[in-house]
Amino acid sequence: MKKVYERNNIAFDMPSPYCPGCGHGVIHRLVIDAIKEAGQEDNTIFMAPVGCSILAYTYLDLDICQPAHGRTPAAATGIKRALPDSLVVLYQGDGDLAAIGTAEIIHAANRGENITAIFVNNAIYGMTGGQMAPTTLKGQKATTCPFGRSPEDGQGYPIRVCELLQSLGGVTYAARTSVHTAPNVLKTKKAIQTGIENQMEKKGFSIIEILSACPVNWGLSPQKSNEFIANEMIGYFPLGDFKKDGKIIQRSDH
Amino acid sequence: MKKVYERNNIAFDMPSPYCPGCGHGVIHRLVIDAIKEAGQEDNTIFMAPVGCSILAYTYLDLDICQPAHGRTPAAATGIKRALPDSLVVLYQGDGDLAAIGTAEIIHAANRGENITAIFVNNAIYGMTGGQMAPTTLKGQKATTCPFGRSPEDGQGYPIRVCELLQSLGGVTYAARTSVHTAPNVLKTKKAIQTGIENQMEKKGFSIIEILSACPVNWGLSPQKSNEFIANEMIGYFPLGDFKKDGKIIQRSDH
Amino acid sequence: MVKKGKIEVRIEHCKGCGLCLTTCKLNAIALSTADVTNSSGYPYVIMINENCTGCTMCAIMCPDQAIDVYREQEHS
Amino acid sequence: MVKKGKIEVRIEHCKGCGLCLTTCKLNAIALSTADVTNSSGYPYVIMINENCTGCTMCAIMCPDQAIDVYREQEHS
Amino acid sequence: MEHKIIFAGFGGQGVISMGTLMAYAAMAENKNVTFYPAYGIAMRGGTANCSVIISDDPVASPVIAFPNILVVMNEPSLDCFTDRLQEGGTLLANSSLIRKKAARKDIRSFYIPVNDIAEELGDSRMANMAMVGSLLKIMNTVTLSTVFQTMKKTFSPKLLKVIDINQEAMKKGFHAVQL
Amino acid sequence: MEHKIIFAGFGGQGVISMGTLMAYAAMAENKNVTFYPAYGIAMRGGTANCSVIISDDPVASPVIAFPNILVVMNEPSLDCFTDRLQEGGTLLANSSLIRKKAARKDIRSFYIPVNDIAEELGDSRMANMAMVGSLLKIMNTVTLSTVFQTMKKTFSPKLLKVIDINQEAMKKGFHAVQL
Amino acid sequence: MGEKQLMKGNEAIAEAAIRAGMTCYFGYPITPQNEIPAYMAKHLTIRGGTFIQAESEIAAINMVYGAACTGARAMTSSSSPGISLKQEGISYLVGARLPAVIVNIARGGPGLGNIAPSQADYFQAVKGGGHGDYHMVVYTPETVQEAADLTMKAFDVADEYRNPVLILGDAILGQMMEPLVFKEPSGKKFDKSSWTLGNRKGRKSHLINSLSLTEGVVEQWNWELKKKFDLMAERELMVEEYMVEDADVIFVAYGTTARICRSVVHQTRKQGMKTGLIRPITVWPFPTETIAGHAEKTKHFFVVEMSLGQMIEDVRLAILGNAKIHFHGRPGGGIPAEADILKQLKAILQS
Amino acid sequence: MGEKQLMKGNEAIAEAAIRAGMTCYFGYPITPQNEIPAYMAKHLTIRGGTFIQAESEIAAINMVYGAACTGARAMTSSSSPGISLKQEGISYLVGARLPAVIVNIARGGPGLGNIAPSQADYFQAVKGGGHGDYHMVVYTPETVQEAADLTMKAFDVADEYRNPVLILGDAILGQMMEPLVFKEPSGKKFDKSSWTLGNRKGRKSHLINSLSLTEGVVEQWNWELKKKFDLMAERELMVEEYMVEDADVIFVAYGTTARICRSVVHQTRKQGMKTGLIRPITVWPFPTETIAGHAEKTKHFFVVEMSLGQMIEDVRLAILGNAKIHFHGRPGGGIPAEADILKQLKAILQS
Ligand SMILES: Cc1ncc(C[n+]2csc(CCOP(=O)(O)OP(=O)(O)O)c2C)c(N)n1
Ligand SMILES: Cc1ncc(C[n+]2csc(CCOP(=O)(O)OP(=O)(O)O)c2C)c(N)n1
Ligand code: SF4
Ligand code: SF4
Ligand code: SF4
Ligand code: SF4
Ligand code: SF4
Ligand code: SF4
Ligand SMILES: [Mg+2]
Ligand SMILES: [Mg+2]
Repeated sequence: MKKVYERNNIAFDMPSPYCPGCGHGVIHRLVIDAIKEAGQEDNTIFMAPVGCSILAYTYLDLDICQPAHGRTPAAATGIKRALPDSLVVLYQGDGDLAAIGTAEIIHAANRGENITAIFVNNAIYGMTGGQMAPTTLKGQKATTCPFGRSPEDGQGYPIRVCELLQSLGGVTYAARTSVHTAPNVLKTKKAIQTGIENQMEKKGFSIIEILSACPVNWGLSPQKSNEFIANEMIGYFPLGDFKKDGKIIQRSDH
Repeated sequence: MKKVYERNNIAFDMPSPYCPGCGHGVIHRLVIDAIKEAGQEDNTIFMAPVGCSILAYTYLDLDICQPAHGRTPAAATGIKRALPDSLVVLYQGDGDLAAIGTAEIIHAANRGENITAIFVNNAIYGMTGGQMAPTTLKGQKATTCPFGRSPEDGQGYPIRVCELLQSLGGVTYAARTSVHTAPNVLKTKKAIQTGIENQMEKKGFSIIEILSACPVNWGLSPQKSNEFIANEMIGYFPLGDFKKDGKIIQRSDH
Repeated sequence: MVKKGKIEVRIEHCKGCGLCLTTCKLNAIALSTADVTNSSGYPYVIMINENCTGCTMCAIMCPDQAIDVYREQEHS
Repeated sequence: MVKKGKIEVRIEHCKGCGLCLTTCKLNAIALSTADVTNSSGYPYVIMINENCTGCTMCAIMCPDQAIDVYREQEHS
Repeated sequence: MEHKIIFAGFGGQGVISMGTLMAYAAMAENKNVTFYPAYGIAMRGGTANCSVIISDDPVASPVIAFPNILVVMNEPSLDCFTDRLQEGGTLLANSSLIRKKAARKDIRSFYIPVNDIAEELGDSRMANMAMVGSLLKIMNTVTLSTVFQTMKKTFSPKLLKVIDINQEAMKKGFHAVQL
Repeated sequence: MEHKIIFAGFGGQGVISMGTLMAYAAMAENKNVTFYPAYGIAMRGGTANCSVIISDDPVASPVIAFPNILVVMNEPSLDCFTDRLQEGGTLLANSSLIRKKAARKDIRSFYIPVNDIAEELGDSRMANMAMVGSLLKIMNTVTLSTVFQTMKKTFSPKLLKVIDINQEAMKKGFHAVQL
Repeated sequence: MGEKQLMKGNEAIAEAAIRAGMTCYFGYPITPQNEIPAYMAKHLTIRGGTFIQAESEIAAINMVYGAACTGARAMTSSSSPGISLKQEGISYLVGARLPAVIVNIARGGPGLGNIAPSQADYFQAVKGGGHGDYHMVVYTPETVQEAADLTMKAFDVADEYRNPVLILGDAILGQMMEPLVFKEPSGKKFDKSSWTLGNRKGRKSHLINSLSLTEGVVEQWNWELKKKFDLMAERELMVEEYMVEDADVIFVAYGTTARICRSVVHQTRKQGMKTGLIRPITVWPFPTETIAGHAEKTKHFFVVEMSLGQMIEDVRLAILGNAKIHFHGRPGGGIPAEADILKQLKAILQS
Repeated sequence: MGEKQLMKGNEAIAEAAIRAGMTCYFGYPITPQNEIPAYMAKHLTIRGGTFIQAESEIAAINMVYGAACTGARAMTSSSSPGISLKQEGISYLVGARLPAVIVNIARGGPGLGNIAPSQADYFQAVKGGGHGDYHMVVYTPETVQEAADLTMKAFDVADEYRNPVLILGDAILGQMMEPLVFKEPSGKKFDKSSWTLGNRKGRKSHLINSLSLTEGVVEQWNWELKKKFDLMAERELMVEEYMVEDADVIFVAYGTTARICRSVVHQTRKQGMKTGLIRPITVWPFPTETIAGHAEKTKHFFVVEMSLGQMIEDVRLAILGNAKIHFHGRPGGGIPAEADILKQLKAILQS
């Protein structure tokens, strides 16, 4: 029999450094698959955030830069401006990108920095042990919203990042996908590939928001976590393209 | 003859602390008129930004809080949560609100903080002597874009703040007005009144973006400056309501 | 019938920006010449005829609250 | 004709999350019991029958790249 | 008297509860006591551990470099921590899940099949309580009755309902050890 | 020798150009020199001022608390700065726009109608250059010809076209002062 | 007197703050202090106060700034990188004369470092990590009990001087559980009506601000601040002297390292070595005189820090060459081992 | 040798940086350093470099972080409040061992303060405003000429040690025009290929990072950093001694206040008073030994700062009680007047 699926050797020979069933593992693989297929292993600079995926460096055999919490888009800007022909891939969590790093992602997007942002929306702060994220759903519990997030009580609405960024001139591509089922994993890969192609074609800023499970901090099994994505998250965070080649594709409003 | 227009004595008996023809002066007056008409002089906390209008305290006889550059929405949040029945009026410039303070305004808006933000968009950093602002128009010159702002060269697109904020759940009202002619001044006043009424009715976050002249740093006479607003700014920054009572009214896209 | 009006300018508050002038449809006001200034060195606004109707537009436009407006009242 | 396939699991890489199981329409795989674990203490995936077609779905879903998939090839 | 105890095992084996229970009980007996958990990313996924110091003197650092008592609930923990046990220290190992023996000869070792004890009571989650029982017997510093009282005070309402079986497990663990 | 000069006037009167020109010329004569502008919000709107120190010794602070020469181009500047002039210091005032005289008796005062001089040349914007001419005469440290050379070097192409009238104004200002 | 409880340092600080009347807490998650915001989210909100998980540390400190303007007792907490981000805000609090309590449960640095305990933020805390001339009282609790006690005190001191106060702990203090008994808060009342914003009702308008472009004004403010700092320095010093009277070697250490040194003192005293401990409880103001007072009769001072040596500079400034100073430090999250200290101590005593 | 030019300090720094091969500048406007970004916007871009007006100071320092990862010479500049905001980023640069040049044209604080010159960011600069154990070489130019020279040097030193370097000036240095002549840059080449990111081509992957959760790793990094700091301290000290040999009173001052003191020395020497000046050109490393070396024969040291007194602590640490230390300071943007210093000096000499 022929090997029809084999591990991507951009990853070191070890399991992912994440908890069992964590979406980061799948997404890491999709990113390195896309990089490999584009033949960019030796030209990629992977920007790790501060979040669980800070551990990417233990797993991925890529040049990696690890900047301060939330500031990855700024550091990526510095890198890309200095090395315009490198492939710069940002990888950020929802706390990193949509809370502390709000200004940095918006302005990098608005400048149309020619980079590709992978935004892992797991609706929680994984690394710090389960605090409310900007994307935590209404009613969802976390250590800092122990009674369930309540926008009406001033805890904020779950932020839809693609919708927020789509109005900015520098954004060429914005899409939301998920990795809760195999078909969605494949769609996510497509989206990541589009983001990377855009960069290679110097089209500007691409962002792929990916709904992803954090079984440990959701207090759910991996399977139940993926069901949570299907049943709860997608309703609020619709999947699909939001902007493509600089054109608005869909919206969702409050 | 009867006095049909008299100065608002919330302002001290002096000219505004701004340059001749500066929009801040007019807008200050509109804000205090709205406060006075709502009978809230003794209940208002005016949040001054870091920008030319930091000098508001020399002019306005109100309780005033002056926080760090860009952080006015955060400080206002602290105040409003501690004193929910006070009238908290933010006043921010485009550098303050849309550059350094991007995260703070977005999250205050998203939390639906029950405050009223007056956003003075003069497409320039006034106080620091004419640097490029997030809202500086394409081709417009400033000390830090001496050859004219060029989004294509990575200097960023002029940010449309109302359009950016309108997708957020906590925003009840977002409108853009201008003070370049008397009728527009009157419309601006209406919008400010709406913003203040919203707050008194506890409807959440309101923002009134006001196109305003900076003759000194634009290098134009006051009259020419107002013509610049009419001929150049409004085309890119369309006037009108963007969100009202939590409903999207209009959009403008890239 | 068009009402009569007038304005009072706080000369020391006026910065001579001229924005009020642009609003006065009746050309009732003008700026003093460059050598006639207030103590800050600014030319200031003066009424140049009797055209004023007290429409308040100039005051609405003034960034420095330098103008008060008066208008004849109807006799009731 | 349905092709035959098989998977190889890197036992030491498997964390027993069970996500691969959810994708296998043919129920070709299962987790080891709690007392049969790898050296990190995780149960791991095993093939439990011959149903596998080498569709790769399980591997696509695995967060830990623990699965390689093989498939019978058409003879050309 | 100073006991420096490290508890270690799988997440889900109740290792933190063992530690806090011991700390509470020691407090009730007016000992100086500190409890120090593993925290942050170390808490995530598979394993868990915590450190408890019970002493007559004020405790210096609550972080234990070299424990004199080591309680391990599974094999990876045995592998990970045994080297750090002080010479002459005491090892308590859950022999239900740990098939091998510690290689060191300079320590006292007790192998207690606490999962089996717990299953005898019909609830394998009681393994940790059985282990606490064994520990109490070996330490001989905090009494079983103090621990029982502590449980009453500190257990949540939900747990209080099953306090009897907890105590039963503890007693069994206590008696399982022959000194 | 140390000249501490403050130049002050309206924005638009070319006060900063006067200061920089003097500083450049002094540099050309190998003096120690510093130029210090008003900056930030103080530059905005109406007024402008700058400080120039020309000295044989290295200059301490470029900020002048008490000038020994004060050049004022309009009345508000006279009002604002005259008190700070050192005893025995020199005042140069633009008498075209300043109608009053300084009250102080412990200073040397020169009233030069530089706007009138400039208008004679048909360009009131030359008032500042006329004032520089007067200043050169009074200071007697930097020569007119050095300044002329400096202008050639430092003027932008646009300004170079009108260099003659600038120099004319300067000469007129120079000769307008009788020592 | 309350009941004895077993609590984490982080939780003790949170509970003490609530008992001290803090009504507004703003924070952003960071290990090893996450129990503070989590506690607030649960307990402060139930008890009627305001908890906000801010979008960042910068937003949090500025929310504190705002709440403090109204007279509310406000607090934020973080750990090293997050505290660095708050430096502008802290400087503003001082400049605007606003009371607030800031907690730093420090971790290994520089950069992202790790989440192990550290004392390498000492300089930042006492010399001023932010810009401009300023000082804050900095408390360095040694036990969970003291963490609770000093937290309560911190609010009084902040209000008394209209100045921020810093509580400087480390991962050990924050994560460790120890028995404690909550004391009654002082109950001191502070009349803030002369400066707070809101509810104006006829009085003159109030201004909270740290800017003036009028020459000399900011300088004048600074001279007034200096008077206040001098007063704080004079009145707020806290220091413990432990077995120092006859000591041949005096340890100087605070917080976690003081615990370790105290234990070494215990052990060595039993062996007949004359050791003692000076423990600054406030590191600003620093017990310069206390230390100086011993520098005549005691020949050796032994500074122990979880850093490359920061407080040692203040010890040097106190001793001014009048005794020998020895140092044991571990940076980047390392914890000094009693055994290593002991070894070094013996070498000193033999020399 | 170049031509003599008249330039603002800010512009001189900008031009010197470009000549030194800096290709990436990132900044955010703030008075009194706005001429630096403005100069870059015009001249750096024309000369092929990258100028970005960042959305904030925090973004700017992190852009520097990124650019430095690629081996590019990168720089940012700001003034006091903006520098406070960069503290986390600075700590990261050190932690990740990245070279960069940071310029602080300081202004009056605390808080927003004013835009007048100040030296009250001394502690922040030399003791570390950010978290964790770290040091940077801190240059304090006195003239526009020196500002240009030290800026060029700063890039070499940053590259040599893979560490950020700070240039600490004040509003006077930034705004003042003075004659200067640009020197040739050193032309030193630094091989960065062993650690920079990008253009991998077959080599092992590189990592720029300051985190490790493995026990002991961050501590180990810190010990290595310490070695580097020690080396920097040993080799990078710069200090000027001016007329100190026979001095009865030695001034200690840097930057703008050194200019003022130098002038006082001039005047007083003419009047027969024996005064001198020690001028630290680097304030970290601090010329401790230089000062200590004079503390035997000179009885009086006179520290002048535009602050409430910060460098004076380092002077005290140098002198260790062996001479009298006098102080004249003006905080919040006040500039010491020669006359006031003179008066105080005379009182000292008469005592
Ligand atoms: C300045 C700063 N603030 C806070 C932290 C603590 N911190 C580490 S990761 C993280 C957020 C993690 O959440 P997210 O970005 O959603 O990533 P995830 O772990 O969920 O993938 C936080 C707040 C930090 N390291 N630095
Ligand atoms: C942290 C910080 N960064 C920068 C500055 C300098 N600064 C003062 S006002 C200002 C922006 C002014 O522009 P804008 O907000 O548009 O207000 P305007 O003056 O145009 O009304 C800046 C950058 C500062 N004071 N603090
Ligand atoms: S904590 Fe959550 S996000 Fe982090 S590795 Fe574990 S499952 Fe993944
Ligand atoms: S600089 Fe511009 S914004 Fe500022 S006061 Fe002057 S005109 Fe107004
Ligand atoms: S009130 Fe109306 S008519 Fe009268 S001067 Fe003003 S604008 Fe003209
Ligand atoms: S608008 Fe006001 S300030 Fe301007 S010229 Fe008219 S009266 Fe004067
Ligand atoms: S390859 Fe397909 S059929 Fe085979 S085990 Fe995996 S999912 Fe099942
Ligand atoms: S998905 Fe991967 S890690 Fe999870 S059980 Fe299957 S093989 Fe193991
Ligand atoms: Mg997350
Ligand atoms: Mg603006």
